[in-house]
Amino acid sequence: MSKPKVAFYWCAACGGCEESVVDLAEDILGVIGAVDIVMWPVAMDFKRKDIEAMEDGSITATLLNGAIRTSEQEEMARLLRKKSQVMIAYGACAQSGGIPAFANQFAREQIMKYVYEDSPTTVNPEKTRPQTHFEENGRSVELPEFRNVVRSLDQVVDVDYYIPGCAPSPKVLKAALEALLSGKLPPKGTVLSPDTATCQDCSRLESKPQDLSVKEYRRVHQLKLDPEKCFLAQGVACMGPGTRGGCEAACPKGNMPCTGCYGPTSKVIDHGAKLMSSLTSILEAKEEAAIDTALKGIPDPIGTFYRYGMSKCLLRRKVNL
Amino acid sequence: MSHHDHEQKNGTHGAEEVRIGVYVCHCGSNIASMVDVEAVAKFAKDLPGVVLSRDYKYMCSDPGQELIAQDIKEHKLNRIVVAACSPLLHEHTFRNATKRAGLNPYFMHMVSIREHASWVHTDRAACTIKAKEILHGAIARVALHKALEKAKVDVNPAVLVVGGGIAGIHSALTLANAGKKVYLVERDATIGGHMARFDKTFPTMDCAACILTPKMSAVRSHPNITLWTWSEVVKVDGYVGNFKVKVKRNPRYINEDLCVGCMECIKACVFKEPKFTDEFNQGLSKRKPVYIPFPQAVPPVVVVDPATCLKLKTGKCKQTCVEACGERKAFDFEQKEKFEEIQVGTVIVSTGFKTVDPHKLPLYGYGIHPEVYTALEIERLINASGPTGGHLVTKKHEEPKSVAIIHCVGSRDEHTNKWCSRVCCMYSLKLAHMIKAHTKAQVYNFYIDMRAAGKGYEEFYNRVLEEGVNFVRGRVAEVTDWAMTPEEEGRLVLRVEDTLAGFVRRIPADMVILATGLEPQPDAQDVRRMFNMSCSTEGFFLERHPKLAPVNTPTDGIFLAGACQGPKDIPDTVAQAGAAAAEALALIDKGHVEIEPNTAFVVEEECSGCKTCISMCPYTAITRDEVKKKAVINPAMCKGCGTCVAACPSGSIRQNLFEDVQVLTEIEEVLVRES
Amino acid sequence: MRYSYFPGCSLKGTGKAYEESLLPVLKALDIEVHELEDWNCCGATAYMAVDESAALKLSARNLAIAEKAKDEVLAPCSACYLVLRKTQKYIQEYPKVGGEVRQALQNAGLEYSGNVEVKHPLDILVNKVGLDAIKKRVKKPLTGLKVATYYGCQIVRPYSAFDNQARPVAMDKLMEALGATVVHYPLKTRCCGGSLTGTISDVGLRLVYILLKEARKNGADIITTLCPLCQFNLDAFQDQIKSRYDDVTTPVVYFTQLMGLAFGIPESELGLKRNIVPAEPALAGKV
Amino acid sequence: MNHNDSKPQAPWEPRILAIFCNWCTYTAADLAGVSRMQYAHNVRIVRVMCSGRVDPQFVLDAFARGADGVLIGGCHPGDCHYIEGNYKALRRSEMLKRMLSDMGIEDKRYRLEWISAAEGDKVQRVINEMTADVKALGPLNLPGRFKDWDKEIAELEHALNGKGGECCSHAKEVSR
Repeated sequence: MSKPKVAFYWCAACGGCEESVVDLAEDILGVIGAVDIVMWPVAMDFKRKDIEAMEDGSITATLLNGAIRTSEQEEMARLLRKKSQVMIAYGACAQSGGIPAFANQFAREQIMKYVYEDSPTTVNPEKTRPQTHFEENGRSVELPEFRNVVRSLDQVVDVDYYIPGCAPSPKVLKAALEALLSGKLPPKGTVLSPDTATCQDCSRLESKPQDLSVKEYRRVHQLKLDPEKCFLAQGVACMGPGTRGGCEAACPKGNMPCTGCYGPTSKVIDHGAKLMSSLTSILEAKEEAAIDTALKGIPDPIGTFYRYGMSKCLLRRKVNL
Repeated sequence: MSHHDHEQKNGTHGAEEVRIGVYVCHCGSNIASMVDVEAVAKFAKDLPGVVLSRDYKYMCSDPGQELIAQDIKEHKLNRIVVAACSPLLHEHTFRNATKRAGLNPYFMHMVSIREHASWVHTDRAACTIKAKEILHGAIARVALHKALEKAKVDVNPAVLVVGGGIAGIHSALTLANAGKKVYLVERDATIGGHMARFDKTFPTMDCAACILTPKMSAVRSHPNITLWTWSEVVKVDGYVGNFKVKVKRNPRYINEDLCVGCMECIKACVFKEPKFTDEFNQGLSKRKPVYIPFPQAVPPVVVVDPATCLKLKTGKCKQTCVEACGERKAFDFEQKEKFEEIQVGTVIVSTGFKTVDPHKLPLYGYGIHPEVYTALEIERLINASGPTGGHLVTKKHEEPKSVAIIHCVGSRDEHTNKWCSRVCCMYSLKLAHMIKAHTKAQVYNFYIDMRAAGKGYEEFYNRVLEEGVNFVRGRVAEVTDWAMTPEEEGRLVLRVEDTLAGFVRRIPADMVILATGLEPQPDAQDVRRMFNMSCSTEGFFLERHPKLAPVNTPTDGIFLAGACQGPKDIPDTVAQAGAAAAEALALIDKGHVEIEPNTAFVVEEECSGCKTCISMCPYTAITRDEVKKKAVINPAMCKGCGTCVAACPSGSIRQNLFEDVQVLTEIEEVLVRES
Repeated sequence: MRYSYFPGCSLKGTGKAYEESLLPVLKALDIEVHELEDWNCCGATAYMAVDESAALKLSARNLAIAEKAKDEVLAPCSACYLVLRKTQKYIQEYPKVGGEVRQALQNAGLEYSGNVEVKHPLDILVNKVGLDAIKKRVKKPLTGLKVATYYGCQIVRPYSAFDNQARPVAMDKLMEALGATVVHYPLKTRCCGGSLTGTISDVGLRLVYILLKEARKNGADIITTLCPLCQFNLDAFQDQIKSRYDDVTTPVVYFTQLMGLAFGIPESELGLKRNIVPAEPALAGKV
Repeated sequence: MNHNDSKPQAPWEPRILAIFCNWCTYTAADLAGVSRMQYAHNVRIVRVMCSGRVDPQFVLDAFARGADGVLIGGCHPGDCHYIEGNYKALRRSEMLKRMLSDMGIEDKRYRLEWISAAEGDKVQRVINEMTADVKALGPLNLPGRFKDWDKEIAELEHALNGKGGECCSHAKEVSR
């Protein structure tokens, strides 16, 4: 019998997720040995028509990374969904929009205008804009539509599982693939990473006082970071307490606070709101002015609390665009 | 809503089919006049899970409650929604009705369509729609309710009374006489507090000692009372019914059980003459390093002052005291401070007050002119067992020809304390009366307002007026020794605007008495923290409710008695001490406390042990299990505010009756527009 | 130590003796003072009573200049001391006043941020230099000289904080440090008559009389004060008082003059000759 | 059940969600009722034990579910029945306000008020003020906006496989 078919695909993302597959190092050989990879943009040259040619459901699993920003990405997502038994949102962008979803704070026109006219490095006196359809002496070119909203994968197609992270750690990926290949699959919709917050894996946790109250938040460049002490105890906003584990506190190990790329735990419906709630609750200040001062160190709340999850914010997008 | 929540929702009622009964109350015409109750009931019928929906004239009436009970049995209802008046009014009524019918009371949810709808609107159509929407929220919510039990916590019958003034003494005795175990902890070497220093008590003028000392010795001899003087509470853990208290017992250098209070050692002390400040007599007399605060002290046991005792200071002393003690061997210079751990169910805090330090008001010349006294000093001077054997004389041992009493020293004063100390007017009258009785002196009272509000107080004021005591209405500007006339020479002069006569007067006096006000104890804030109470802006302990819970504190099982809660005279103090004892007794005799189940709990497998919640809880109900490295909430200490739930960054804390999914569902459904 | 010295009008006029004795005493204690450049009226009494806002602005101008100089201000005259401190307080505590004053200063190209302290020499000497340092400097202790210390009203009330308002003691301690005997004097802070001596002399002179009489009664050889107006009132009308009431003649000198004498600074350099009631007899043999 | 499906109600009336603490503001609302103080009928009150229980998620969810305004009520500072729950509410609220305006929701649509059990009149005043403010701002109608935003994917799906309507979790979500 033939080996299970696996597809990787790359939508609105930096490419790190594609690379992260390679982070499996020698384990990659195990994977390659165990499966037929039918698509892997970063490594192999398969074409869309190859996929279209396949029967529906003939791909065992697709691991799709990146957010859905263009019509083309959306089409590919739908196509792969049709051809796959299991659709996995791979990485923060596919799971919840990721960095690209910051664009949800701007209207399409704002973005276009900046990119093709206003950005300092752009020289475009005719103010030419890309067209979705272009014809010249009988031949026509189609460009994908640039959407108004950046979406997570599950806002476009039905998703079976999520592998979180920016990018997912090899350990998480390996565990997911093993589950997949062994057929021992958790209930649909599960995020394939531990459902407890990162603090649990963080070596700094014990240095966090029981009765922590933060005088004021400060940004990482404003102080010399203690390499052992809990970041919150140093007055640095760390998303660890509200962010799903699985990375083994990689960033804190590198003396940087957690920024929340593994997304919320299963009982949280809005990552940013929850993070904000806990980080502000532990302040010391008791009246408006003092509280505002204490929060000066978080100048961009959206960028801080929704760094990887704008698409999954209950408001989804800046509402008045 | 995200798929996670779908899980949760299904999780909450799982297999069992939800069968909701809905009851819309007319409340006579209170609701029905502004809400189309029939329409609302009809609307509810079609909502998911609803098997029965009625409107009824008076749901809270017996037949109304009976209706619910019957329906539960007949129609196998497992959820009840009542739309009527405010749940704050009748929630318990309908919970009980539900319970009587054998259904867990927390499957009943109540919403107000009276206070929040029919009574505040005039547009019947709009009001009816609002009622429907409120009800919709309740119906969706109740489906997610869970069976809950009130936790019962046994109440340890032992009581801790902190402070051995008249308040502590009275509540301790009341409890002990009721057969309860009492620990009475007093910081001083003797109990009795301020009252033991007084000579007489207003307005009846019975002698303080005569009424207090019997109670003091009763405390000592009572089999149910463990008395620890020279001791302080240093740590309090636990919660109502189960407090764990640590008491520090300072070394007295005397074995209390062996000392019989014969005072031979005091006579024998190497210091032939007393030469150290006698605190009990307000420094108006001297004592020796080994002393007994006052003759009727309880316990009648001497105490050695390490600061002045040669043996303890230098190690070199003939120790004639030990010789005098002889066979009794009560002395123990090796004594160290020791700690006692006790378990009690309730605590009565009666730590008393301090009087204002008149040095704060130099214009009255206290500490500058020797003939300026505090009222408490005069209490000692005029007291038969005091330093002058009860003779009121100046430092030159002359009887004063004129005595001035200045009211409101450190009371009703922007510069010191704004509040009225409540007792000064009356004790000033008392002193005036006694000075009249003891001497031929002219007595002047300088007052702002006379406050004689109490049983027999105004009458006492009149009596003192008739005795010829002078009353000058005006705030004294200064007490000076600057004599303008020969008559003033060598005496003190009070400069005051007589606001009734309307001019400034100079009134000479040989003794000036400052009626110093009452203040919180200097360490009130520490005590407050230790017992998890709060303080008013003045710094006195705050009662739970000024009228309806005057001896309760925000912390269950901890009660207040006496002036630590605010300035109080003896009658009020004793009354409050009795009330506090009764509150404690009520808890003890019930045997257990029931704790509302709307408490928070940690879902262990979801908790990352991040500690965020711990600092959220003002009741220290949340601790960290250092083995599992997870947070744990003690349901008995949790008061159910839910602050930790909202703060938990991973959503691992839930609050019974207010789970995220329950509140969110209610929010979502009340926002669905009905037509 | 370094200070901006704000003499005010008195120390250049009726109170010249105060300046003449203050400066050498400070010098003797190595306290550097620089007269505030282009200072103006402190805004005292009459002006303050007639037009408070204008007075405050006038006063604040001095503070603004002092702030530039970056030294604390030394204001020996009680009135100056009081008004400058009052101005500071008002600017700080009443935003409206503060705004107006700052605006006025701006128009004059000045600014005042509130970072300048106004100090009285007595405060500096007792609390900063310290009595021990002063004792060390004493060459001719004033042994046997019975002194009544008279503070007047403005130095302690209402804006001063360095001494007990009802019963100041700083000058008493200072005099004892100089070897003098301080007599009991309950009228330390009682009114000197102020401008009443000039306007309603019946009242003014009676107040002065009371002060002198009490000093005499308590056996004072001499009264010492720290306020130019007090010194003037107590010193200037003693012959009138003698004729109106009785003979309570007592010399009245500045505390700095007594310090100077104790430090061994020649009498001639301490402005003693300016006294109307000569102090020399009282001092004779004691210094 | 989504109100956008229900026939348009004219004139439009704002929908305000209020979350009141049990001890002060909810009691104050009862007092307003007992004192028969008339106020705008646009508010739906949800009871929690303490303003400290109010999770910012509740506020965002309320907006996402069609609230045009959200009002939180708690005890005055220092008067919290649970000692300091209301301070936590205030801290969250300060940041929430910034986040909401960053997300394009007008300030007047969210309000935190301290209303003691004795201030029935304040309940009346605040609710009337807020209703007027929100009326002036017009509908927020996020469910409607979500639907509009999702048109672009609905269209594509239609083009791709001739099926109209709801394909993805969010489309479903919108139509709950």
